[in-house]
Amino acid sequence: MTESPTIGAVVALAALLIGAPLVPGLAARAKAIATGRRGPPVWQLYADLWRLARRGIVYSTTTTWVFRLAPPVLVATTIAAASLLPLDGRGSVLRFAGDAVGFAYLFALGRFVLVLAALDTGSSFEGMGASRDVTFAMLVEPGLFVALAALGITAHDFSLTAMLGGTAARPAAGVVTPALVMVALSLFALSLAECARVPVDDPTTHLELTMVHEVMVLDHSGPDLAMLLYANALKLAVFAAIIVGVLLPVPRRGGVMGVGSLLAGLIAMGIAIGLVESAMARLRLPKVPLYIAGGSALALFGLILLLR
Amino acid sequence: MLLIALILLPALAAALAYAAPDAARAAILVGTAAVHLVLVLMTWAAPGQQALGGWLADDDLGRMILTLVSVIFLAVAHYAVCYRREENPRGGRAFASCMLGFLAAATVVTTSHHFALLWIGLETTTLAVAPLIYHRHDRRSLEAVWKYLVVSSVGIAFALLGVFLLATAQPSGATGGRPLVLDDLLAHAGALDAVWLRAAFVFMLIGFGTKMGLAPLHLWKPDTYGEAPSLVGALMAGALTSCAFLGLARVVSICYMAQQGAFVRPPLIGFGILSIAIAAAFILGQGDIKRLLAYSSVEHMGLLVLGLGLGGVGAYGAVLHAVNNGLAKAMIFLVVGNVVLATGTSAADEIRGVFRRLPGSGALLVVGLFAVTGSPPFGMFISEFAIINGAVGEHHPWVAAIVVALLAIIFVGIGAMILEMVYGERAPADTNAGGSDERTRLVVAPALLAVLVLGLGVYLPTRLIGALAGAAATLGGRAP
Amino acid sequence: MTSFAELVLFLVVLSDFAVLAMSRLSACIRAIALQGLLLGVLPLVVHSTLSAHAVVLGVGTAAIKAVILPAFLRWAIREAAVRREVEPLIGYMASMLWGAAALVIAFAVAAVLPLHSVETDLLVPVALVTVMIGLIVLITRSKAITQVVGYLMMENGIYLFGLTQSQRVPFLVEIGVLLDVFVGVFIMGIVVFQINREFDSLSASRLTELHD
Amino acid sequence: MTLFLIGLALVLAGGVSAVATRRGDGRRGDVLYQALVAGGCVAAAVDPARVLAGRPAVTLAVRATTPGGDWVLGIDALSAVFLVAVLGVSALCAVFGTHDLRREAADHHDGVRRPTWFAQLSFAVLVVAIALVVAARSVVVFLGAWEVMAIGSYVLIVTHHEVADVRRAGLIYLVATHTATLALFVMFSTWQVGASDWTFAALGAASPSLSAGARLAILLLALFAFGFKAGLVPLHFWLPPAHAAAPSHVSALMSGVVIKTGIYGLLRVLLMLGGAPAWWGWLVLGIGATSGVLGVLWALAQHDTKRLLAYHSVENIGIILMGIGVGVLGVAHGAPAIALLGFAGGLLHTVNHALFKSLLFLGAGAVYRATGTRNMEELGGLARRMPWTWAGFIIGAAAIIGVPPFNGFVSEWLVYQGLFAAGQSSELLRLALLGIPALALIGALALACFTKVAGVVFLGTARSARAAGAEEAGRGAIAAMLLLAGTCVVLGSLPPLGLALVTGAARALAGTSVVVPEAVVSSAWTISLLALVTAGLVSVLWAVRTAALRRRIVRYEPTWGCGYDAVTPRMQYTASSFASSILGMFGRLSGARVEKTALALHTHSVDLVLDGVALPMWSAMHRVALRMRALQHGGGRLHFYLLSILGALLALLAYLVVGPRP
Repeated sequence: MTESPTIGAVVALAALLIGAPLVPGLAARAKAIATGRRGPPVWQLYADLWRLARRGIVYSTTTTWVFRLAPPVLVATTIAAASLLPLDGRGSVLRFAGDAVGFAYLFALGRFVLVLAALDTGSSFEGMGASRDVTFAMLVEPGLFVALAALGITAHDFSLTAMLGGTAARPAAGVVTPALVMVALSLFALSLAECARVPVDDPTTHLELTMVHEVMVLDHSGPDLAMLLYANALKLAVFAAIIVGVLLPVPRRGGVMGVGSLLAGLIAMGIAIGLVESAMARLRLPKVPLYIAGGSALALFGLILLLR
Repeated sequence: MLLIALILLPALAAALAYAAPDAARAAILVGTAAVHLVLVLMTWAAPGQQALGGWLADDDLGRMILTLVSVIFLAVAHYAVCYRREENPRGGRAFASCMLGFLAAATVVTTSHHFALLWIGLETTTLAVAPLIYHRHDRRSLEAVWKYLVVSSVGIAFALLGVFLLATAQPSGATGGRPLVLDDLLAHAGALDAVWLRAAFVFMLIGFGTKMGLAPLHLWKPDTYGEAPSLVGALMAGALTSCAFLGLARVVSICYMAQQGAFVRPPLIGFGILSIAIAAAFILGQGDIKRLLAYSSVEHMGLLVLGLGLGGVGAYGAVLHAVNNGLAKAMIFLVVGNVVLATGTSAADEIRGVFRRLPGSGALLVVGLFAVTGSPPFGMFISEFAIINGAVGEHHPWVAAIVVALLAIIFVGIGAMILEMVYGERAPADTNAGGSDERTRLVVAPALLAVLVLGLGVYLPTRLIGALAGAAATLGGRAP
Repeated sequence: MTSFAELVLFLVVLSDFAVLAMSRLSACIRAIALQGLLLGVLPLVVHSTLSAHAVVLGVGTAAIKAVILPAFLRWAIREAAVRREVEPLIGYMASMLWGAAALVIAFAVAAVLPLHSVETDLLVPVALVTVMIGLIVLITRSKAITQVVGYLMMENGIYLFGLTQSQRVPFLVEIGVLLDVFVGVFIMGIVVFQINREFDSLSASRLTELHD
Repeated sequence: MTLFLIGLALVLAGGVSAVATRRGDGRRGDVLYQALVAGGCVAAAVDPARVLAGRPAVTLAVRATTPGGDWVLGIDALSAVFLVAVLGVSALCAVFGTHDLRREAADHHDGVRRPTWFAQLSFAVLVVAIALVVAARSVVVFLGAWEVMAIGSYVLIVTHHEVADVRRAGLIYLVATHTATLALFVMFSTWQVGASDWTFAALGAASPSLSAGARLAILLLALFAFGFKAGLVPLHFWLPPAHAAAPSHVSALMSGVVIKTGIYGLLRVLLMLGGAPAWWGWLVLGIGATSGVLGVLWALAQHDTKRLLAYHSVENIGIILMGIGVGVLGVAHGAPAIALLGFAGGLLHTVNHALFKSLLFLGAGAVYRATGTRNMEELGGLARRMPWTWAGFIIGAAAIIGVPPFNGFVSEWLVYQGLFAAGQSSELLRLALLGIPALALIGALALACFTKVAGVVFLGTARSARAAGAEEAGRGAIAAMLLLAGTCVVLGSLPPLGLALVTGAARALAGTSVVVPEAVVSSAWTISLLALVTAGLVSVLWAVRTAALRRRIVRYEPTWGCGYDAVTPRMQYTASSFASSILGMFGRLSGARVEKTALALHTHSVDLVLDGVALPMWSAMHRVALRMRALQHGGGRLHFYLLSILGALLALLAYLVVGPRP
């Protein structure tokens, strides 16, 4: 059977789960400072989650069990995806050959249930959000797989632990080649699209017609909404962990230094997102496919560099 | 002795039927047919008989075609008896005697090993069938008969010329053996004068080709089959064309024995492909069901001649195809006869919902479609597969490709018409709504033929396989 | 001996072209009767020895082809009240051209087919010409009766071929007579079914109702 | 082998019993029919199961009376995989079919009293024919069963033959299969030239001595004929109309099993030929990717549930072909490990697709039976009224997308691994890596398509009175659907079971020297662990959620319409609006045609190959034939007939003079 996950891996996973809400908080804070405002406290999202968790719920009369099941499934799949990553740099909680495919398709399961929940309400706004989310997902998936394939080629193994873990058989241990930088950049761009951050979708907007992800969760309230917000934050943290795994020059041997580098990664991701949000406004809807295609092209270019 | 009985029985019955009162005529017809079939099966029991000093003989190919003719004749006779009860006949007297005359003539053709005798038999079949075509005594059938007679007489004349040329090709005296007798011709094939033999083949190909309805000599066929009553169409498409094919096969076997294969193969293959191509062109968008079957008959004559020309497994396929084609054509003509009798028209777009109205005939029509187009469970599949096998085996892959493409087009043409007729609601035009006005008696004959066609796809009696291999050997082929 | 045979054969070819050129129906029938007579004479001439069989053959042929069939034709014309002139489809000049072409083809083919058993080498080409011109008459004439004449000429051509083998194959030529049965049937058909009046004119071209 | 034949005999007996009991009231006859057919299928499945469990292959030779050697039947690893799928799906479709026909006969809302015995008899014949095709080991039996399968399917497709479209779809189907059969004629002929007789063993023995040209011809003809049957692009045009026209249990059988005989044919030819050249592998991989992407794209453009599912069959056939392509490339480049992954992925996806596609078709059939329409724009809100059908459909949808806890994921995971392993090798094979983004795109588009179907048909509010009045399907129908759904979940959560199912056949194809690498087997167990973990997390979170809500007030209000409260069902996102953003990106390639008028907007889908190529080509052939006929026939004049004889005579005389003189 599979070898038992190391303690370090479990601790790292716990750290990720706890630290995840920091990332949106940091992003909001960084954006505020960059635009000369004080901005909300970094731990704002924790407060929101705690408030929502103690609220009642309003269910639409047209919804069925799918609507109620969506939030738990979304959070569960994101956690399961996180469990596949070598968070502390040495080993992951769960590992199997080709688990990059599992990672991507777990996100697909989450998206599938979320979109169905949106359509379940029968409202035209949620339908619009669902349609847009599915369209952008269709563009992100190929790009994501190209990036994972590129990482796989460097690590000669299609499992995430080999790709991102310290033991990655990089040309010179830890040396970051230009191809890997390009892959990291494309992963960052795709994660912004995947987690509905600024260039693709603006989490703070109130105009439903412009929303993508936010309008899908319009009808959720109380603990359900809390779970959805937490899942989104967790997805951001997962992508941050991946980018850390790709970019960190020094080979990580797990232990305190591993978890430390993970938390540093989360902070860096939050700040980076904040800076991007302050620098760019949300793209017009027809422009978004070009943006995502650009991100995928970066990954493809990296892959070709590696294949040569 | 058996062979002479086979010929005299129908001839005498024909005379008797002409004289006999109306009621007895039906009994004579079916009775003679049955007895004839029994006699033919007896020849299977004791093969290789001779009569009239070798002029009448029994060989594999001849016996198979004779059995085919006898079976078809019995089915058509039974069908004719029931059919005439439905439609009030005028001048039935000539009908029965002509049919029996046809049977006698066809027996002569299949059993004779003397070319002149074979020619006489073929001419008699033409004359015997003419009154049958003119059965409806109206203007259109007169035109059909006139065209049929003129074209056939020209064909028969050329066939006779071919016989004369064959006689010239045969050296006289000991080296040549008895003049114009098939066995001697085959035995002394080496001694034949090659040039005259080739000329004889040319004229006989034209003569027998016209009788078979090979393109471009086929133009009389759609008019004749279109106008003749369906059961006469069945008789002609099933039996008459097979007899003409037998004549051609005899000449081709002599040519192969005389090593004239290089001269003989190209025209046979050329005529074969041309026939299938022209049939395909005329089946597309055809309006009349009987004319469609005529073109289907042209297509299958093309396949027969193609198989003959290819040699190898193709020859084996051609012989088996002659048997399958005869049965399948007879069956589908009789079924179309039912449909035309019930709906009163043979224009395809006025016939709808046959399944609803004539369930038995509808089912048989669909079976006929798949049988005639050579779909696997039916006998035609094995013979067509053997012919294509022969084409590829004898290094003609392009011939196989062209033939398969044309067969696909033909399948679409026939399928579109028949399936459109069979399915769907009743056409509003036909008056007698209500239950199916199927006459079960009329379905018996085609159903038996259908069982035979399906049977040949699944089970070939060992004697028949032996006869097929023997016939293929004479035609320069081999069993797969 | 052979020169006389060649003379007769020449006359036969002449009669072929006569039928092509004639515009009046009765003239055509006279020409075909002449041809029949010529054919009757030929068996006596073509083979060196004069056998009883050849005599019977000659007399029989002459009787049928020169006397009986032409009479039958004339009776049919009276019976079916046929108008007298021949209506060719492609004009007399064109028919003659076709005839000439047939002559050339016949001699080309005959060159390939050497015949040893009979002295004169003219017999095969003449037979071929007669057959082809008969077919041409059958094709280009629109009147049913003229088509029968054309068919008779084809028969004569085949009969000529038969002569070459008459010694060796006993009753070969006699089979040729069976072709006349067709002729009889045609004539009876014309008279009984009034092919003329049925299609309100004798020309067979009216039979165009059956086509796709 | 005898048990297999007894089983088939039982199935046939079921068909005959349906005919025998057609007079009485349906109940007794139906029970007997279902028992015999289902029992027959189970009995017949015992032999294949034994072969899968490792027993050696069995064959049975019958002394044939038709030319071309014995009739041979056999079950080896490859046949066993297909037989298990065929017989399983057939049994369940028979059960569903009986209930569906019974309900149709009961309310026969289309006003035509149709005897059910004919459909049941031809269904039984069809099942036996499919089983014989997969078990045939000689050409005559194979082609015979192949055409009986084609005719059986045709007869079932045109059950509702009073509708003109159904007849047209039937004819297109029949033409497609018959052309495939004729192509098989030529293929087997070229193959049989060197062989002693027409049995597969003889063909296999003759294949090494085949000339290069013959081998090329066989490979191309096999790809054309079996591709036509499997429905790969561009030979797929017959599939959507046929599956939409057929009764639902028949289209479930056809989509799940009958098109798989095409895949089986390809693999059998590969096995007998002993491998194919690399270019053929690239061709299959390329066609697979194109079929996958275009199939799912065209599915998005459909409004008819069954046409949508039919196009999805084209997509899944594409995925299977990608697996087979990787397998062939692996063998050609001498890398059996890669070949094993590719073939295992392709075979497992064939079995998985047979399961979830028939489940989805039965679901669509139940919806059609309940509402009387297949047009998605008129449905909606059925989840509430048909909970069991909805449960089956949602599991089928999740499985076809390939998300983890279901069987679709396992086979796509194997194909991904095959593609990646190919990508790692040094030579040209690395280009196979580009298959990964293609497969990802297919997966994402499938997600979009099935969220559309599930959302528009089952969720939201009913868009028409018919949808509002729908009742749940019958007990038997639900049982069949849930059994299929259960198998999908079991195969999904226990991947080693699926892997074991196809290893025998995959090793036969990839070269028996190679064995399934230990890493892959242990990974299969880890995937089931992952499924367990995910399920555990969901239940934990569900418990947390219900605990949090225990003391809270839960209110039920109409959906929030951003302040606008007169929301009508028409305002919901419809099928065309949901897919319009994706289809817009692909432009005309998507086959969606939009007609805008001042008052209304109408979208309809066009099949690029059928309406673009096949039908115009056919009518062009018609015109050419008509023109040639008028020119050639001379209007029925006798003179022309005789002139043609003279022409033929002159041609032959010329040939006599100048022709060869042997």
